[in-house]
Amino acid sequence: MTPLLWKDYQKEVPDNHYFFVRSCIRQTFFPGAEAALLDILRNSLGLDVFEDRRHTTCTGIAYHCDLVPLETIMTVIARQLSLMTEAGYRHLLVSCVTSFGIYLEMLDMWQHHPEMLEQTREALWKSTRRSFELPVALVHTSDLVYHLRKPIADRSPHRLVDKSTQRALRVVDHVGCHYAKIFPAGGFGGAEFPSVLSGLAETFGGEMVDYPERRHCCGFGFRHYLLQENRGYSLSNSRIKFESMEAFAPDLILTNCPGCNMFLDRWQYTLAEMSGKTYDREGKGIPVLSHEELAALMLGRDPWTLGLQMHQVQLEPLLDKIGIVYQARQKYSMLAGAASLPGEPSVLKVSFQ
Amino acid sequence: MPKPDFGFAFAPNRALDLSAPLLPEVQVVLETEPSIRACMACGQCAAVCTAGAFTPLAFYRLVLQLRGGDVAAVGERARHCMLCGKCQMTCPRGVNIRNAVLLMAALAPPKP
Amino acid sequence: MNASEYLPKDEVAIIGGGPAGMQTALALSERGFSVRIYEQKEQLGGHLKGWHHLFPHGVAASDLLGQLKEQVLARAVPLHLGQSVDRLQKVGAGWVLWQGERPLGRAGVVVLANGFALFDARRKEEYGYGLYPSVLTAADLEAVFRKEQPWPFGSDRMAPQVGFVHCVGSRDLKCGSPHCSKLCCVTAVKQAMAVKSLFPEAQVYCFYMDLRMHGLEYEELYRKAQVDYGVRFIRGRLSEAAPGQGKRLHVKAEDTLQGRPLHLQLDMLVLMSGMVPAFLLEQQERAVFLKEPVFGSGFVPVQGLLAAGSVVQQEGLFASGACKGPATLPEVFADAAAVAREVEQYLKSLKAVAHA
Amino acid sequence: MEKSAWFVWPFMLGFMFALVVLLLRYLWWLRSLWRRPSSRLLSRMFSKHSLLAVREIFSEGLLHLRIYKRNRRLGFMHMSLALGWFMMIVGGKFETWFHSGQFLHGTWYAVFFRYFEPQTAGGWAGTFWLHYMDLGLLLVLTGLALAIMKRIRKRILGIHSSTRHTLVNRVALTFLWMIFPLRLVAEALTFGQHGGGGFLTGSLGRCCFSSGMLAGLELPLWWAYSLSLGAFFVVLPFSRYLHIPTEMALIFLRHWGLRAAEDLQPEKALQAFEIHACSACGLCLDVCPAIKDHPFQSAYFLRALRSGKGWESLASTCLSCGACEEACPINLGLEKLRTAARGKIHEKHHAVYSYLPTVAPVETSRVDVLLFTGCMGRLKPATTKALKDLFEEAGLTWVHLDEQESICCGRPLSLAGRAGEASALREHNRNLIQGQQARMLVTTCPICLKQFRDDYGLELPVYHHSEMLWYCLRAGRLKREKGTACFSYHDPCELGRKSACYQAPRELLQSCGTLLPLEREQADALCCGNSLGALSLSLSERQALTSRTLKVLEVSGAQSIVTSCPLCQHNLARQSRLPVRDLAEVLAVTGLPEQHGQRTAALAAVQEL
Repeated sequence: MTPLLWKDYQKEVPDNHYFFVRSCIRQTFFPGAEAALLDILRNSLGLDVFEDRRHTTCTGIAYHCDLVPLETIMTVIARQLSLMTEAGYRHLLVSCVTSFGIYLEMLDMWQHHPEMLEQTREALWKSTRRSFELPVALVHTSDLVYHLRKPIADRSPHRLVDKSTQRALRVVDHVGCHYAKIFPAGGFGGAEFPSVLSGLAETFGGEMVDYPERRHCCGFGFRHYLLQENRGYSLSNSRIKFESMEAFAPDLILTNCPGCNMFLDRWQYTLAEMSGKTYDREGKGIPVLSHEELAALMLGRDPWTLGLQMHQVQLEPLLDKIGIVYQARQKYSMLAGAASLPGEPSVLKVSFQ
Repeated sequence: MPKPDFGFAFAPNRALDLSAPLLPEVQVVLETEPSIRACMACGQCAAVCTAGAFTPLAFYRLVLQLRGGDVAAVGERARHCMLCGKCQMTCPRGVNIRNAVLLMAALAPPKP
Repeated sequence: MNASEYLPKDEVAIIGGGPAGMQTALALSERGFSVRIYEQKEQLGGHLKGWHHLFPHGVAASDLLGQLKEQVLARAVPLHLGQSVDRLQKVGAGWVLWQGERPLGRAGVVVLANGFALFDARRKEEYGYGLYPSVLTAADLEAVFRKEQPWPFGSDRMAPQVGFVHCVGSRDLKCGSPHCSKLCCVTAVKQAMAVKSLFPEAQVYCFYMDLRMHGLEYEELYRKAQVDYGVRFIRGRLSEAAPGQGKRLHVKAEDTLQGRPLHLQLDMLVLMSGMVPAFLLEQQERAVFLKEPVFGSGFVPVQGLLAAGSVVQQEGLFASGACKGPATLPEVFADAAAVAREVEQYLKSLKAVAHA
Repeated sequence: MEKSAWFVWPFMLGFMFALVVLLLRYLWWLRSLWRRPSSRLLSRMFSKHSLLAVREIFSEGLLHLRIYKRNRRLGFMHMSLALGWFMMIVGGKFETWFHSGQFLHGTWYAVFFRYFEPQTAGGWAGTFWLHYMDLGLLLVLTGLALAIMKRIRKRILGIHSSTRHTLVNRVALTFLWMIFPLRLVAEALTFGQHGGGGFLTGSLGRCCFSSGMLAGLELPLWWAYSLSLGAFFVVLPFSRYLHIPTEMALIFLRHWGLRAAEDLQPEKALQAFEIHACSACGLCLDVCPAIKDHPFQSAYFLRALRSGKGWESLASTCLSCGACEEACPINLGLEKLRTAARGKIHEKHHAVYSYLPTVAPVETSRVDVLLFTGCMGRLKPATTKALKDLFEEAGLTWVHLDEQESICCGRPLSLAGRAGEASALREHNRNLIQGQQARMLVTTCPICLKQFRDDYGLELPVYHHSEMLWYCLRAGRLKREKGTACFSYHDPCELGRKSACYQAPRELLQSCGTLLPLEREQADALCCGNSLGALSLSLSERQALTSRTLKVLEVSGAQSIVTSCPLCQHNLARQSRLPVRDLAEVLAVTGLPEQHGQRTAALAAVQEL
């Protein structure tokens, strides 16, 4: 009965009219990415994506660290929804996989415990005099990019192919745990057969690699990372993933969660410092891109405007393979004038031109 | 550039990689004392072990670890054995445990 | 005198009056052959006499035995009780049965159905059988169930601690029995459940190496023992039994799944003695000797894969039931039917030759 | 010396060669002593010890009395070869002295004396020397005939197996066998041509070689004699015949107080002499319990050590039962050599016992007996229980030292050649024992017994329980009535051969029943197959040995097999058809009459279940 199962994991994604909420980590570590995504959606594809500047963090990080009680996070989520209701939208577009998981969880809880929903309405009313409606559709930005992959690919001047050899680039994907492991029906392909990233990469002509530890956690794990004593545990988990993908010599790691994007990128540096090992053949590390970064690059956006200089593993080798032309000198020239060059790692190879 | 101190470290991978070939030193042990292969991990050896009353020595676990390639740990642990032979007397599969332990103990790095 | 003419060709002698012997006798008798049973004890039944109830359904052993005996009596199968055959002499196409220097009878075909013996648990001295009264074998426990023997702990004990040791004298090269006796696992489960039903407060432990629940509904029984009866299964071998507090036994074992040694005070320790050959078949050209088994000697060998019970290199000699290796009662009954068919074919082929 | 003497050169060259090589090899072996002479050695050198050594060389090197005691025919063979040759060497010296009046001559002069002086007459004394030399030759020739017979049919000499030789040894053997027949023929021809001679050579010469036609053969025959002698001497230092001079050197070195090293050094000091002193007489073969299955007997083991190849497997499969050492006519330290070899194989093994708990000193009242049952004792609860019952009966107080937890005595490590590693275990047990006040230490395990006695340096006496029970019986503390039971007794290697305890168990058994004589017992007893000495012997090989031992023990009339070692009992009991019990169990069960009845009834009740 496999087809039925697959049907369960197909997701309805509305074509237009979204209320957008941002991701804390993406904002902080990859600030260009969200701007690029909004620019693509609004200007390249002409969608109506509304953003209310009054929205806040979903408190997901604190929630997963057991720092925020359930009532608080429910009220915060309710406030976001009230902003959406106030703006007249019914489709919520979430930029962060953890936030996405939080929204799914709260909606699920309210569905099974209507009294909690009532309590939340009351708490929100008492604290802010606001009321809210539940969203009709809850969509992660990777869902939307996946949904729009064909129009994006049609507009794209590039393909995920080595320009000099015409070899399809090998892509390993990492779908964040909270995307579909908690609520498999909430994402494309569920937890077992995640297709949200692989479908995107294949549309661009890349070759997907189903490596053994594909479904393993990136190692973030919130409280595991956030307490320094536990950080080795986080790192060990990331290492399992890298060891597993190493044999396939991937050209690119594709992620949909900003947290995963950061960990799979930054931990390559840390592991290289600790063990002297990198997981590519040239010692430069495996480039990591999130779905919207990939879409923006494919659509010909400038890498440095996109903020790719914020990545630890340098992306120039990948850009060269795809054949994206970039201004090497522009990489570190910021709005406020040229910044000083970052320090050089002792193992991971980088080049500053 | 000196390596930074991160204040934490990664744990070695716990997964067994059975697709990797047996280490040559493990192969030597198994070929020199082929009866090790007859072990079915029933635990009789560990149950009667004289040293096992004081330290987590258990021959059947040494066999499992040896086959898993955890050579250094096997060698270190095998050195706790007193060679009294009680386990060999009761082993239902007739494993030459004393000889096996002597061979295993030689796998550990030499004593300083 | 031509000996082959003298011998009653169509007569079948069955050695052993246990379930295998009785069932083979019935199957042959139904096919119209004249059959005789030679049983060394004064009563029919073999090991079945000593069992209390049977796995997996808990049928009373005496009921089954009663039914079998009734059928044997109804068929008027001649019984030679208290007669122990120790030598079979080949004369012409048939056999002469001997007890020492005394001929017991003649037959065209002999079916061996002397079954198995239970491993002598005293050979594993470290378990203290014969030394501590609270150490029993599975057969002893059946006798306790049948109220022929008292419980080894006082009647004041409402919550006895009971341990079962699997594979005693099975899968043990040192004891000369490398084979798996295959039904001790389910017997232990059955007995553990029986103990739990008699003493609901009891703590029952099974110490096993592997659990081999090969038969129909055995796995279900195992699950039932775990879930409904709360029997605790511990993967690990017992090292030794020593006197503990009061009348209790102190046992040590290794819990191999936890990788840790464990200690336990027990009121009763039951050893699941394995099935070993009851006799040794020493084949010579014109005679077959049924001898006391020696160290490491095997069960009765049968020819190839297709034969159910034709004994290797002995024309007109068949074997039925557990003398060929550990077998459950249903297996013994199925085997008896197969052996009977083979005996029939053999006798028909003899007739065909005689006519030709 | 008018005659041509060129033919003496092959002998002389060979002899000188052997002498030089021997000297060099011995000096090399003794290099450490050469550099640092021990005062003990020097002081013993010029004392009665040298005389004792000479006596032993006489009794063992020449007369071979120990071989003779074990096997008369074989002993006679060795004796006639060695003594005959010795007689001729000594006699030759005296004869030439007597005839020429001067003592010093070239070595060849005595060897070929008959050629140079065929007609020497010297009255009755001259005749004596002629007959004396012939007697020596006859003795050697008799030995040679026996040796040839042994090669063809060894049963004639009362042995079942003889060593298989390497090529060098066969070459040496051929030359050795040629020497004396050639000498006989050469001398007989010379006497036949020139007259004279003793009862053997003279008579042979007169009857067969007096024809003038044979005169031309005289010189070639002496050439052949000299050549075979010379060739033998050239091969000697590289063949097993090196044992002839080496055995003598070994006897001296031993008497001068040199001891074999604990670790394997096959080219150094006493060990080198021991390894090269083996004549491969084959006595170790016949007594070995594994002779039909494994070629690890000492003769082969020493040969492998000499060649430096293949000794590892021979050392680790051997049972170390001690039967070969017991039989060895030159008392080689074979067990020590074997454990040294095992230690060499496993030199990378380093034990770590830092986990052992420290022994807290205990204040206890004085008891009669400290009981130590050892590792194996834990698997034999019946023995321990029986022994405690017997203590009660004899009115003895005791403390069971290792009732709660036991630590290995260390002997299994020693048997594996890692004696040094066992020091932590010995230390632990020593503390445990010394903390107690007792009259004696009793062990139920002969392996522990040997270790406690030899290596612990304890102040209190150590007994095996069989010895201790025997003392109780003799002191009247235990009383037994002779019953109808018939036993066969298995001598454990570690108790019998290694600890020389044969009498105590026998008298104990005879006190309560009948002890049956066995085909092989006491010092000749077979190993049960479960010895801790063997490291790499497989289970099936062990079980084959056990069945062989059981065949000896299952004599007709025996109702049970009795032994006094937990290992032997465990091993025999699993394979035996007869019940196998420990001595203590037998004694406890066959206790006082009323107890006897109760116990057998109780046992019978349990067995009937």
